[in-house]
Amino acid sequence: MDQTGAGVHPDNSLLSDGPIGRSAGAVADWLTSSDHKKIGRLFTGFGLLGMALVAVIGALLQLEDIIDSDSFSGPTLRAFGQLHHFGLVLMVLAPLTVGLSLAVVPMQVGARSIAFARSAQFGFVSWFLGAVLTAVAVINGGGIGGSDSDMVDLSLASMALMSIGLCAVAVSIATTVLTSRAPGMTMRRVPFFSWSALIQSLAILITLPVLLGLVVYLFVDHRHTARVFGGSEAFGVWIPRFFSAPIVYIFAIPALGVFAEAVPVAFGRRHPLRQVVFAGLALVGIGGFSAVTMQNDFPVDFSGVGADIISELVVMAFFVGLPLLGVIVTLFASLLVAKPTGGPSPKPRLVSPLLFGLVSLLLIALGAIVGVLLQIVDLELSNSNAATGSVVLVALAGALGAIGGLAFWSPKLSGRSGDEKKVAPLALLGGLGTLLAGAPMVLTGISGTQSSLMSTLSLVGYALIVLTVLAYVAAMRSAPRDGGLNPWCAHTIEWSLASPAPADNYSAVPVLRSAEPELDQTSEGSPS
Amino acid sequence: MSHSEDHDRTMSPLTTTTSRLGRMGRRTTLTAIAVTLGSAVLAGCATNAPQDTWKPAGENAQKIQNLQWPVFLTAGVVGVIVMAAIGIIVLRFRDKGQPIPEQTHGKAWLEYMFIAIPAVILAAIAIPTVGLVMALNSTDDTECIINVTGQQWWWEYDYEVSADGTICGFAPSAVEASPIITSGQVVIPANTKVLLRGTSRDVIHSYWIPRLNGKRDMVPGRVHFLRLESDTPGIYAGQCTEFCGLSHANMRMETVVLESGDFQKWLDNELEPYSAPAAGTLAAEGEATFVAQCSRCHQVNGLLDPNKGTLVVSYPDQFVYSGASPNLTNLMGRNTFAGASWDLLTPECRADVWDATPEEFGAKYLAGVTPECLNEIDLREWLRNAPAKKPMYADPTMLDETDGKTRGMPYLGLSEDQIDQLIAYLLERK
Amino acid sequence: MFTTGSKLLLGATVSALVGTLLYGLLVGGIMGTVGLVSLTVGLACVAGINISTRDANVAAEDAVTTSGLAASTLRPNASIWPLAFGVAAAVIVLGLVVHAVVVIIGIVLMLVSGLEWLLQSWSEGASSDRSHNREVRSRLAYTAEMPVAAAIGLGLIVFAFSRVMLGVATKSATIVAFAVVGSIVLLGGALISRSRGLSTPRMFGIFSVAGVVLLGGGAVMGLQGERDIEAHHTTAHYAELDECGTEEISADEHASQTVAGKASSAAEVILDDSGLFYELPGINQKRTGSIQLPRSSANNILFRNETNTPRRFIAELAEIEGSPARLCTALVEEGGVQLLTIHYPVPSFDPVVEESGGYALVVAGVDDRIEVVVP
Amino acid sequence: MAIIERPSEEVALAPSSVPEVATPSTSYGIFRRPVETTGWKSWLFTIDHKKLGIMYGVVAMFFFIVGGIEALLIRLQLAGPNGTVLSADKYNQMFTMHATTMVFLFVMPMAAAFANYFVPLQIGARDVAFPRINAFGFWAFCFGGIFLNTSWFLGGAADGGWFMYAPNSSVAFSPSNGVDFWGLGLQITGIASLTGAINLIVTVINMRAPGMSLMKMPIFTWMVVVVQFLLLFAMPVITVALFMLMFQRSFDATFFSVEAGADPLLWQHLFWIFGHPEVYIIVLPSFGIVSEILPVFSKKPLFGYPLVVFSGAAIGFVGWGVWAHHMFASGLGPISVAAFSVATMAIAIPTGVKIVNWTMTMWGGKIKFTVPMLYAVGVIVQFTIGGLSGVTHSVAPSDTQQTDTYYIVAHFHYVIFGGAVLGLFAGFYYWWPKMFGKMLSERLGRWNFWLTIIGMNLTFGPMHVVGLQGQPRRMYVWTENRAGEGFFNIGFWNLVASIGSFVLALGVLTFLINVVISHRKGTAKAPLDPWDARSLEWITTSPPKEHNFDRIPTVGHLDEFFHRKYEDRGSGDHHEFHQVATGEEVVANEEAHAESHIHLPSPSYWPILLALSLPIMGYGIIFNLFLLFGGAVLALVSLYGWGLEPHTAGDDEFDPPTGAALEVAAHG
Repeated sequence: MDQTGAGVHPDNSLLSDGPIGRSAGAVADWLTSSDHKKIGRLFTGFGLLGMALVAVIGALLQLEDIIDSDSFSGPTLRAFGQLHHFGLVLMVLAPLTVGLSLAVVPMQVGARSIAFARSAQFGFVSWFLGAVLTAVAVINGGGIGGSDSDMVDLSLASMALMSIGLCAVAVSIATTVLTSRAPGMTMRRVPFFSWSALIQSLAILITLPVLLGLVVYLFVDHRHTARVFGGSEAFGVWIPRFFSAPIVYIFAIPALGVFAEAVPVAFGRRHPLRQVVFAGLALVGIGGFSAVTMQNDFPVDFSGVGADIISELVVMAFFVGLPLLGVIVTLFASLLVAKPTGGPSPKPRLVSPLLFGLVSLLLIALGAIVGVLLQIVDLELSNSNAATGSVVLVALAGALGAIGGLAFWSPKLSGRSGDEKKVAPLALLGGLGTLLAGAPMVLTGISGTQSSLMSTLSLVGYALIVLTVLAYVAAMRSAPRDGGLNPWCAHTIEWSLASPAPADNYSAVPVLRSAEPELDQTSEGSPS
Repeated sequence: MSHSEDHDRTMSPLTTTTSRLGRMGRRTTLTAIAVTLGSAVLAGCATNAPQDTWKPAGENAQKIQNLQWPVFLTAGVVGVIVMAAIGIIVLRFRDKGQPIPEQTHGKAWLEYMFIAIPAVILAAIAIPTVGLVMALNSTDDTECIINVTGQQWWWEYDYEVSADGTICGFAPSAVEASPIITSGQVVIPANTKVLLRGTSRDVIHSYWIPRLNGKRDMVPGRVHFLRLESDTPGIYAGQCTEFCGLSHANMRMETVVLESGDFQKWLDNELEPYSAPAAGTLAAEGEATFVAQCSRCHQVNGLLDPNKGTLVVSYPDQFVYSGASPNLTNLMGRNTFAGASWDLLTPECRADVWDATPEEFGAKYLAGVTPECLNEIDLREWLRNAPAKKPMYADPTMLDETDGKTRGMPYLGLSEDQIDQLIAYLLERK
Repeated sequence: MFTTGSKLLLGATVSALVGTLLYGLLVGGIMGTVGLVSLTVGLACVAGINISTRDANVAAEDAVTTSGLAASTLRPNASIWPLAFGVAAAVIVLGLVVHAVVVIIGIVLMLVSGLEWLLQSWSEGASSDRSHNREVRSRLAYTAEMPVAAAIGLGLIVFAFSRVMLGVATKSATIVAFAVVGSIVLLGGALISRSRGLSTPRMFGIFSVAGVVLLGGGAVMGLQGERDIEAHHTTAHYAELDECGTEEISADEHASQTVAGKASSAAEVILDDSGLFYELPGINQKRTGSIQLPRSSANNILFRNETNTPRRFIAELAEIEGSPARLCTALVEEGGVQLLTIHYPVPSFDPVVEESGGYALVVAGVDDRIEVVVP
Repeated sequence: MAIIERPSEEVALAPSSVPEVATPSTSYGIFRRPVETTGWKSWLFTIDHKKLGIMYGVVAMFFFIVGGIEALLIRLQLAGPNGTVLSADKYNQMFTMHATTMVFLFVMPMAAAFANYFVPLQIGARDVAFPRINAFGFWAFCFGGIFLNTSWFLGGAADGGWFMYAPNSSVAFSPSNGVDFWGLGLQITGIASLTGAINLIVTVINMRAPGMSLMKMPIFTWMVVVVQFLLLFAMPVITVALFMLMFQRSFDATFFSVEAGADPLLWQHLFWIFGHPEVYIIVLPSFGIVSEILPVFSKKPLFGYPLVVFSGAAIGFVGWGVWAHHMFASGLGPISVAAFSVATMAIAIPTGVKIVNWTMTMWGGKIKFTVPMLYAVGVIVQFTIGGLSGVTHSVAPSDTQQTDTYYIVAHFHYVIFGGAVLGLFAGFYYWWPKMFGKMLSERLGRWNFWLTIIGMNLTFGPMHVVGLQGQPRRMYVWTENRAGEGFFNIGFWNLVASIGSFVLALGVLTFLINVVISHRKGTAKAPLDPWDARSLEWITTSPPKEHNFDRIPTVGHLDEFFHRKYEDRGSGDHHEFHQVATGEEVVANEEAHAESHIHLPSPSYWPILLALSLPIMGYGIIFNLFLLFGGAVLALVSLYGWGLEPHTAGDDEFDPPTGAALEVAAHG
């Protein structure tokens, strides 16, 4: 990892002598740095690692299905299943999107640092240790229906640790967007991605405290063998809700933001109706409401009484439908850029962020549709593989979106700019992988029959995901460090920074007069 | 004593003029120094100072004397040389308008010489010193062992009975030997190498008979040795020299040296069985008073309780802080009491014993305290109110702080009659 | 009036309100309704605050507000405390499962790192001059930190060193340990003094290694177990338990086989193959029969066992009220020495003493006997 | 750091768009700190080494008088046989407190007074290294001394002798609180000594003027440094011993309980490992003073300066190997006794070197016998007597006859009074014009000197006789039947000694009268360089300004001031010194080149408060544990307040703001 942009703090100079000292100094620097880009990159780095690992676990689970042997013992199977499920959301999607936001948002809003930088730093440590402990606990017999009482407790407590960490980061991000913007950057001028980060942060702040509270109650309940919440069984009843549709959408919001950000860049034009995209992104955040109700299924039973059906439909439409609507609004509102204004219809450059964003958004939409279908009691999908499929689709798609974001901003983060020829196809590869991994589950859920074909497809999908991650990392590692100031001809203020961005971002506070200051430099267009 | 003539010089008057002050100052200084040194030298010639450190009367003290005499002399000579040098400087180098002297920082050869000379002198002193330290500590040729135990504020002695039944090489003529316990005065045979094995019951005390040997601290929990020997019969005075609390000044000791015949008599007398006073005498009443008032702490060997007919054994541990009180079996055989602070003899009788020639001394000492010679004044005062005579922590208000035990003899509230009886009884304890 | 930010929050509030109504009326779960009502109220408050504070929508033209703007805040310095705080949280989590002590450690660590964090943040905000801020911080914190750190550091060293010393089994090994430590210190000193230009990191390294070795050694020794020292089991304790026999009892295993040599004792009692005898220090004479000791004082008697059977030394006292009937040492190995401090309160001719057989020094299992005469 | 300067370079101005969030504030205390330079507050809260030096001197002088009165009472009691002036109990307290007061509350702090005042001046520094610790040290000493002496009114003072041998110091044998007061009081003054030692060592090592190598350092400073190292190593020993005593007495520990198997000799070893270096701690500063004075009035440099330095250091080293010569009669065993006996003789060599070098300094000189010079010569003569009597009891067998007799009392009074106290008086007369700008009267000074010399020889000379005649120390009465007859009878010489002690007291009184008379209004100001002195402290005004030097002098010679006044016009081996400038001219030259930007630390409340907490804790340990906690709280608060307080007061502390403060503020 390079650290030219970070600047070793003089306090660490004691260790900067000799090779051991240097690397020790680098480690110390990464662990103690309050630079939001470093904290963000730590998040995304471990998010990518988690993505590969979770995909491997997913593949193994499918493999087990295919060969249908007892190669895994029951507890191992259970542990893998839960690691896969929790991991997809809290160890893959959450760190990737939150980390990306952390790394990018302050630059985007023209701030010199993240608000509550040390709180964010603590957030990372807390999330990381929580994730490690959760994994350890689940593997050693913790988690839902775990055999080892202590490990069940540990998995609960470390899950709390993770949520505390994510909340701390969310506070930092939301505060940064709300209060640390550069002069001239009114809320209207906030870039789409920062907006999506704000929405996600607020949604996390609505959602995770509920999880935290629940976990604490469960912990006390379980630890001291009270039965207020139902003890060990309640774990399985309550906790998985936080890793299912529609709550899971909120972790994917920044992926939508990446898409919204990439579209105007691809077209090289200003967005004509920013507020609509804003509204669309905001709608997805409503998914978090269902967490507050501590409920994730809002079933609609079409076989029931008419009035009931309507009332059930209304509720379902609000809690599950609106997030889906948000995804769709974001998609179409973003595409407004493509609408010809006088001249010929503009042609987009098919840059990798756009591809990643588009693939991601489409798959999220697919997942969200499945999520809506799950609510229809008549389809009897709610407890089937389709539910898992929906989560897999949304989570992996969101992660792909975040990878797109990483590819987009990598010149500012690491100074590298990936070879488009290598990176752009990965969007399609990843998209295919996600589809193959998730869709078969949905299909088997709908059909109600398990087939080894489907499992094989899933297995291939997971394998493709692993491949995508590895290929992406390899592509970025091999990229030269001369990323260029603004290789994408992007519009927002962060592209005025050097690549990679210096530790304190802006040496002087930037002043904005439009939403697309960088575009102002190149085109004659008037500020919106 | 080459400087004794300095004594004749008068001190310089202080009223001389300023210009003369320097010269007179020199003389005054010289005089003061000469007086000091001279007095140190002359101290050996003083008469009748019972604790004179320069009048050895035993082999050990003599050895010390032989060593310290030349050391004092050397020190005196060195002192005179320094004073003389200062005198010359004061005379020769005062500011008489001479030019500013050379700013010399010293001469190496001179400096080395001034290091070398004292080093040689000290080496010359060191060698015999080390030799004598070793010699004084040799205990191999011991002929007599006496245990001595210090406590606030007196000394207790017990004579060890050796395996062959003798005490200091003397076999008792009439009875089987048993340990003799005494206090205040320790009686040793002349020409015998006596070893004191000393310890303490409470705080650190120091045993010192200046004319017989240097001093040695007696430390609780430890046993220290001190050699005493003399060929001249007589009484040799000493004083506790390690500060041992309130009545440190009143903790004294005397060593009595007796010719072997006299020592044999003393020994036999000490071991004589107890003889109760004749019934109906004042002394017999005194015995009852003693048993009632004194025997809790004071042991009289062989004393039987007149009422019960059982042996009276004192238990001072229960009443006295240090856990012992003087054994009074042969009180009148020694002529001091209360830590050798007061005499049982009247001044005249005391002088008679102390000034006796070595030949006559034995007989005079063995005569003990006769009723005519008894110093009743001090003994009565003592019996009347001991703490008033010798400061002791025997104050009843202090009992709490000392676990209900007194240190030293408490005020007993004896009536004058009781005191009469006790004195009559004690007079027979010989 | 309504900026985009306010609109977001207002919209969220309205949505939450709608959700509350829908959920409350149509689904009716109490928990959920309560949650959504709270959410509505909370969002409404945030939206209200946001509107009233004009939502920080700073205009580019407003030059005055530019200074003092949060956007201009410098990134805070690197800090170890958030890391420590996070680790502390994890320690607490682990401790909840493992052991209460770990929780306490975690809480202490969390308090300390939290305080340090606060302190650092506060000091960095004190002014825009970082060196001045550092001075402020050190002034505030060193007063508490230095003594505490010194105490902890010293405590660790002392503790570790004591563990090492306790872990070493015998007296000779103790000497070896001290010699090793001494020569290491000496060598280190020589090394440091040899090269003048020893760099700070190298010094740091040397001391770190030394510290790690010491603490590691302490930890290892501490885990390995301490040497048992129960020298106090050599006196009245046994006698009260009536355990002054020849057989070995449990306390003997722990007893130290050596005493620090008393420079001066009242007597030395020796048991060899020829029997029991005593020597008075300073008088080189084997003595048997009886020994004369002063009453009412602390008599230190050394016992040396020169036979090859472990032996127990006993001082027979009389049955006197308030004092034990006998004192004894632990079993003394061959060549071992032990000490008894004996206080005789009454003379040996006392009838009580004579009835109970008189004072004596004996060795369990040996017929010889040294009578003690206390005049 | 003594000279507190704000970072001298301007704080780099941030780019114009980087706004300052806040401006640095200079004060973190809650209260306005004291900034007065006149009035009682300026003394109470000062951290100026000169003011503290003077206060050390005044308080030490007070305790000298207290200790002197105790001595006079002792001599009154012993003037005749069976004295009744004091009871045995009071007498024991008296000699215990006399020794304790004289050693810990007079000689040591008086030496500290000189060290405090003159070490920074002699090395060309503006203050000591840690000025506030310096102030704390003084107040700890002051309060410790007062604490110790309040025992007289709270149930009686310590009565175990200044050596406080165990087990006589245990509660059983000394049931009053006196020993507790003694132990705690010495702990408190010990803290003062330790902090002072560290302070002066750091000062001398780090803050010497440019060009002043160690071998160009004035000899007084050298001796002070040796003493501080001795203190640094000796104080922890006595501290440990005193802690053990405190636990023995207050918390039922058994360190010295024989019944629990302890050995009382432990205390003696601990005490004398401290106690013997203490002798050199007491006497070496005076040696330094004498070594300063002799060259000045002989117009010659100190003969064999390096040798005097090294013999001082050698005394400092060997002084650690001779403690057991105080214990020759304690029953150590012949080998130890022989070894310590020889070691003790060895220490006579460096001591002898000093005397010889002093003598040789005067030899061939151009000597003016002023009062300081008289005292310096007095030191040589009187200390020689003390030293030689010391040699007589380095011979261990001889010592067993003399130890714990009045011969020892005579010996160490010749060493301490003749060596240390006369040296201090020499220092008073020599440095008085420097400290106060007024001369002490030479005429009264000569009265003072002769009365003191005659008084001390009359007092302590006879004690040699009395001691060799076998009179032990620490006896509240002596009796006639042990006094002997003839010329050397104990009674006569005791009477002479008692008379002498009053002559001595008269001498000290003369000094006090001299001080009062010299400071009457209207007496002339002292000349700037009244003695034609040689060292750095004279290159400034009298009394020195608050910042000592207008310009930090650059040093090229051992006797810098002399070499600025005199020039060697000789050639080759021939030297001829001619005066080229007067002292006034040298000082004027320095003033003409005064440095600007001198920042001095400001006064503070905290040192005195922290020091005050110590006796409170002491009373707490003795009387009530709640008081102990109260004191501890005060100590903590003071420590924290101290830590928070910046070295230099901010401009807002002054009312109205002063120039100096503004200057500081400009940097802040």
